[in-house]
Amino acid sequence: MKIKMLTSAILLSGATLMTLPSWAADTIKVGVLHSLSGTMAISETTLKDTVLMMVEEQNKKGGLLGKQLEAIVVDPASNWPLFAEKGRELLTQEKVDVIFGSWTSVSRKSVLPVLEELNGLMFYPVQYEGEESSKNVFYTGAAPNQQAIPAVDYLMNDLDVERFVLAGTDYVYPRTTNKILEAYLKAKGVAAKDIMINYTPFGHSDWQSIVSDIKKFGGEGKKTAVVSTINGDANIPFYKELGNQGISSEDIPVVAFSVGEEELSGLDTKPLVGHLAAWNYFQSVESDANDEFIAKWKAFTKDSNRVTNDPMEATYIGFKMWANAVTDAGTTDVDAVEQAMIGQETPNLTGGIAVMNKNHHLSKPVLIGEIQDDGQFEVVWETDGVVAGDAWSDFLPGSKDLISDWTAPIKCGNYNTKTKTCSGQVY
Amino acid sequence: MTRLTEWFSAGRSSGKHTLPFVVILLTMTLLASAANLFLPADSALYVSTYTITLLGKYLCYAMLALAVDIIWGYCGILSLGHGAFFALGGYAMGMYLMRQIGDRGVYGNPLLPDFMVFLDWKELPWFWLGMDHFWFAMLMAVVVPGILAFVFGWLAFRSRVTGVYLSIMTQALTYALLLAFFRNEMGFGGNNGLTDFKEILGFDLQADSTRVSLFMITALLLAVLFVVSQRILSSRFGKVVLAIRDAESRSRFIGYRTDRYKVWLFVYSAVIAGIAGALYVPQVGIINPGEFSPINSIEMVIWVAVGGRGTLIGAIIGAILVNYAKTRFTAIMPDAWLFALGAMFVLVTLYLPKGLMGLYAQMMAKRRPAKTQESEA
Amino acid sequence: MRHLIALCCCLFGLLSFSVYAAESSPQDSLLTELVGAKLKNMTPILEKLANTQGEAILPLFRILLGGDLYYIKADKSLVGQFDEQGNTVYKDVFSQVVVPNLSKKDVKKIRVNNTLRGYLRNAIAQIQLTAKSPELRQSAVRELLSKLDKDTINLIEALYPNEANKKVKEAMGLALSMYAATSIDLVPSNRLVAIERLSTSLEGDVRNTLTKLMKDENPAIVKAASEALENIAQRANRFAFIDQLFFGLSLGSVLLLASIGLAITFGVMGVINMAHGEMIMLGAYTTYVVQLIMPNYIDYSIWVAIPAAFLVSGLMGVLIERLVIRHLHGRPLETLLATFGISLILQQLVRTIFSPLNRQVSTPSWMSGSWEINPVLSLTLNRLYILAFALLVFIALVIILKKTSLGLNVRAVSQNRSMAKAMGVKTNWVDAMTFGLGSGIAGIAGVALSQLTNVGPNLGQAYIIDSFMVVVFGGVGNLLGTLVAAFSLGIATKFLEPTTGAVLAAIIVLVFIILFIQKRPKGLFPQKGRAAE
Amino acid sequence: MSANENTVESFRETFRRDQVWPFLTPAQTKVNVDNQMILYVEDLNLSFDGFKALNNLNLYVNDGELRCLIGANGAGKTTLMDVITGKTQCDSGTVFFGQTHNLLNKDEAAIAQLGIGRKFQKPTVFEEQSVFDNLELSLKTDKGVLPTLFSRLTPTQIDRIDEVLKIVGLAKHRFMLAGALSHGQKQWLEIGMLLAADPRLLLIDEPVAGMTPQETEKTAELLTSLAGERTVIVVEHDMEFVRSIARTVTVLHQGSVLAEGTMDQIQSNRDVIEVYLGESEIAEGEEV
Repeated sequence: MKIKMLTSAILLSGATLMTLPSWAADTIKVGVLHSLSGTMAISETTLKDTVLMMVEEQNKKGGLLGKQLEAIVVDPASNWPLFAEKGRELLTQEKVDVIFGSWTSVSRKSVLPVLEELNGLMFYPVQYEGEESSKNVFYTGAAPNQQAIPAVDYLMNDLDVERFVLAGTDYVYPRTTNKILEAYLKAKGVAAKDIMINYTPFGHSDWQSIVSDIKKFGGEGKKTAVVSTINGDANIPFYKELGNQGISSEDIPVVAFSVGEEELSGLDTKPLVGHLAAWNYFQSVESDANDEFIAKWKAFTKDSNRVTNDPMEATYIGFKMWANAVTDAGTTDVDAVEQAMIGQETPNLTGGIAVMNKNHHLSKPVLIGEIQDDGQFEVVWETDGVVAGDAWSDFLPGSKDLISDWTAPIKCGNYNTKTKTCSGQVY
Repeated sequence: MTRLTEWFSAGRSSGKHTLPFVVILLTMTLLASAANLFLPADSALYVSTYTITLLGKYLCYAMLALAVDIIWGYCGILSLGHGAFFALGGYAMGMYLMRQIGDRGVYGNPLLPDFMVFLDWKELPWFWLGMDHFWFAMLMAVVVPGILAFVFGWLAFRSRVTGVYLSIMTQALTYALLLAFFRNEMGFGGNNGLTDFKEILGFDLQADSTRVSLFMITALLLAVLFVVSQRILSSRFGKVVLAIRDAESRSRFIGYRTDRYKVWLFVYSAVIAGIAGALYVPQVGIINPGEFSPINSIEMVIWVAVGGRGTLIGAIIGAILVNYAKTRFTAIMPDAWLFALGAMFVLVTLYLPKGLMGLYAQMMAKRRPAKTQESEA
Repeated sequence: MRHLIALCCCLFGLLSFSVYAAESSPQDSLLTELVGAKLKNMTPILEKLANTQGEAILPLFRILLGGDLYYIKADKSLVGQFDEQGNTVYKDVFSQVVVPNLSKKDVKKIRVNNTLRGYLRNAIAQIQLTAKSPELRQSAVRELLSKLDKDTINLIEALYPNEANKKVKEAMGLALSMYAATSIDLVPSNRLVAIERLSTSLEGDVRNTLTKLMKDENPAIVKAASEALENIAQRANRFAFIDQLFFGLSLGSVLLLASIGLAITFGVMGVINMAHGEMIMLGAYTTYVVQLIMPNYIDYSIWVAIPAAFLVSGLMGVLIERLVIRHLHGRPLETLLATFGISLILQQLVRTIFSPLNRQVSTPSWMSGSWEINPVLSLTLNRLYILAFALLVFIALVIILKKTSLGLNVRAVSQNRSMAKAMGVKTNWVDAMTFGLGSGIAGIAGVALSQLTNVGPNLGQAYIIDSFMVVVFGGVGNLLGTLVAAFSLGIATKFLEPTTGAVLAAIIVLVFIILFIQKRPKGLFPQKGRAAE
Repeated sequence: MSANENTVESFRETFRRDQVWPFLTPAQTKVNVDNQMILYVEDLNLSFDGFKALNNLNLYVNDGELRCLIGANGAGKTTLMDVITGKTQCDSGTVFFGQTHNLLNKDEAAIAQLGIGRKFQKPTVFEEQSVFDNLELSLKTDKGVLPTLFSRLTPTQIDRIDEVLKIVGLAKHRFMLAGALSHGQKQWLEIGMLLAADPRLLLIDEPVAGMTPQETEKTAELLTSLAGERTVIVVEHDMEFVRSIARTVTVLHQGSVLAEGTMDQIQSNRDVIEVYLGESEIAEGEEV
């Protein structure tokens, strides 16, 4: 009886104690909200390290506003509700000034209400499906119009592709991207029977039937390409099956939006050679900034084989811009930084300039690369200049009329240009 | 007062702890809530909203552990699919909260939730109808898990699927549901699930007072379910359930239709899991198919095993302790957590088959004879 | 026309070329151009090379197609990268002489892209029409089917009468018929004959040609084409069915491999081993390690990996049995929990040692590619081998259980433990061995699975539920049941997939099993009698 | 008009106030023993994987009789009990309890509720519960889910439990966990549980295995005292014990009845001597 009371008491008081706020206020705190365990750890750990590297570098330069930066790392363990919980912990217990975090859409959606409630600031560095613009989030990854649409343009114009297989993992990013692409292709005059859409579950490994279907679909006389939004683990078995069934990249090229250097590193790339990927950054791009970044990264990780990838560049740009915005605003206050962010320009790693637009999305170049047998990409096509990220797709009926503009007088993430109203968020 | 204690402690030996436990639980809840609402944020005793939410989550897990324990600890049915009932309850609540958003979604569509607009759906699927009424959604939160448990249990127990077979079947059940809810065609938001909730019954979900109220309601319901379960299990029904656990065929030969007992207990347990899920969702702010994953369901079992199965208090304490440890561990050493969890499974089954409560009972048993000897001397 | 010239050169000047190539002066300028060229400008250079060099340029094209063409930074001369017993060596493209003392730093790769690869393949095919090997000639003709132009046809026409090989001749005839069928200036009756001949072929290009003919102005042609298409479709459907059956069998063999070890530990010993999936994972990682140790003998690595994986997983199994499962005898639910804990520990262990990233397991060359039976039916080799392998493992296991003393002991213990003990069977030893055997076979399954899917810490998780389903569906304690269950579930899934999609197919199969078990709790082949109670 | 009337009529018929619906009437538990016979087993067949466990077995038991079943291992004694109590489905044949109750279409619980009690070879009691609870669970009560949930012990029931406790000699141990009892005490408790259920027919499988001679004697006394009011069928290997209690003995062999009669008749039956008593070692082995 007594013992039980004791345990209960210890338990509850323990729970209370663990939340004691930390006092040290002479640093600027940078929260890192990336999964370090669970299924997403593979991808997200790299981004955590990138942020840590940037923080270290910034501190060497003397920090910001005369203060040192301090990285606070938490582990949401690839568990989506935990993103909200850990986000709350970062904002209320650790009182961080900015968060770099999230990879999957669902984790961003999970933490979003917390950010808006507590007026936090987060940088989201991964390509995503768009259809969102929050005052508290800056999206430094690609929106669909910065990845998917240019890729399809390339297929149609340069490779004369007439038939499209849209293959994806069944979750929101592929769903939306394919919806947008389907509408876009139809608008470009591609017939419905020339578009094949296919969804598979996460980690799908038995691709026999689907690849055989693709083979049939592609063998009907028209040049065919696969636009793949297949996620992570499922990719290798997919490419292997393509190779085994004798489909080469010249016959049916696959252009992927989720396969990057990190995913290819250490893999048998033979079955993938010649297939394509669309990103805003490739490690193989030759520029001084990129060489410097790669060298720093290899030094930081003490691993000369480590590769860099697109979300890392997005993290890099996001961090640089935030540092500049804080300097410009002279404070880490979220509202001030948010306004200072808009219009920020910072050199990207591919030799151009990244600009933060009014809709919290970046302007970026779009590159298409062919996979080489060393796991790198050879750039085969790129846009002339930069493409501005579009939060709301012009090709979806629900969001055609929506725009995002976080400057006065609109100050709205989803402003309907027809009804002149701002739905959802009201600040 | 004596009658009250009597009512609480009816019958079984574990019953004598019921009243003190409930008192401690509710007192702590009240104190924590008051500390959050009435103390200034810089007070040393202030309990942050973050902590309240965390505690609320633990209590939901405790309720879930209660459900697992009722079926496993008392009836010997090891369900590896209780996460399914929890998630279904959660989805019912999530659907209600989703409907409450109304036209405040990003597309401003008053009829459809955002993800449906997003996927170009034209109208609300039939199973979303009625979900904008709180009472209906809450009814569904208990009825849907209940019906699923009834159908599954009725089929399984009637054809005498028992032991490990049943465990594997329940695992298959939750796995099938996981796959199904991942599908975007299902109309439950696919992988993203349901999120971005605004308010519940008109109260702002982000307000401290709402969070504290949810926490208090969870604690209160946990206490009520705990006491009711204790009562049920110490009735003759409970004795039959124990009899089924220890010698099912014997129970049949003295005239009990054991399958019916098991089905109803299973349904009761599933309903509790559903309630826990419904309370969980507004506190954590998201429900997605991940809750159906078989791993989650197995983890629930270990909470009960750690606390001590066959004692309801043990299940509750186990859930809170393990989850508290998880919160702490994953913060300090994310890699070590899985080792710790794995080791916990092995060690508890090998050395602590009755869990912490068993250990406690052993300690008490040791101390008692010592005491009597002393008094004799 | 230029192709014709090139090929005439080949035909009539074969002998002189070797001498010509060895001298290798006139094309030097072109080759140096190749070194400096941008990807876009490379096609014309290659065309010129093909025109002037004919067959002599083949080695260069082949190396370039394989992405192995490099140039030496110092003198811009071209070399090919070759792999000789694990060492990278650089050889002169034409003379095949090793250029000594070259390291990776001294050379730079000449990049290719899809456009170039497409061109190269076509060019090689054209040149190879006159190759010595009939296989090469045949594949060359088939390669050209999709891009038949006047020049190619003239060439094929010229070669056709003298072609000795029946298959090559057939393919050439097909090409000629395809061309004839589409030539509008030909008399319709000739075209009809050509279409008639096309209707016997299953080539995709033939189908496309016929589909185009459906828009012909002549109704007789359209009718003939549609009949031919119908004919082809009928035959193709038959083969598509076989194809699907093969997919099902292949999935079944994977399920069989994954569950057969479980059939022993669960079926014979009654132990629920949730760490079974991790035994498979350990086997897969063993394959990875073996390949790491012998990078130059990937083709043989599998033969080392199989026994190694059996040992690693088997020993781990014995260890688990001795340390944990032994103490939980007769408490199946507790065993389930404890082994689940072990599975978590093993996963995390692998994650700590090998990193959470997926590891690369190379496919031996003899397992890549496919066995092309006809243009619509080809069976991928890796799956074919794995199917055979699964059956082999199954048979071996049956023999072990039926014919050896270990098998006798295992069966004795599983039927009546105390009696076996009384008869002097060392039940402890038998338990450990049985568990080791089941785990070891899971390890072997891991070797096979490493050829199909990702080798990562979650590998086992993906198969555990499926394997339990197979064993329970087949009937616990019955190996034959496991075999039947694995293949029937595999085939059912694959026949459902085209109509329902992969996810729904998986759900339907799961729900079916759940319902089936309610109807027949003991599976397809139940054990009967009092002993089973 | 007439159709309407019919409807109304049938409606009235359905909702008659003086009758409850058929499915609500309590199950007919009266056992018709007008022919003095309580158990009719006819042409029973059952095979496991080709092994004929029961082979055209016929057995008739009088009301109030004490019948002993003997036979070698695998003769079908336990299997017969399994079929009677609904544990095992037979391939063909009929089993009637009294003249009206067909036991083959009932499950174990229904058969138990008809008043057939069974004791197993291996004593099975509810080990984690007290002796008193064990008996409480066995009482002849409504065993549906809801009645059990809201049931309370009546004074009569408590008296009945006390009475049974006294009969089986466990009055001192009433609050002890059943699992803590000795083997013999567990046998007694199980018999006590049968008594508490107040059955018409008791099937008792090897009641004296593992008992001391005194306990065996006591058991014999109890069983003989039970006969008359109840019908008792005992399966036993202990020939001394059988001799001490039996009036009629049935010998089973290879799934069918070999002989039936008094102990003396059986002992002089040539068939029996040939297949059973001749093989002396048989009685030693325990069935598994």
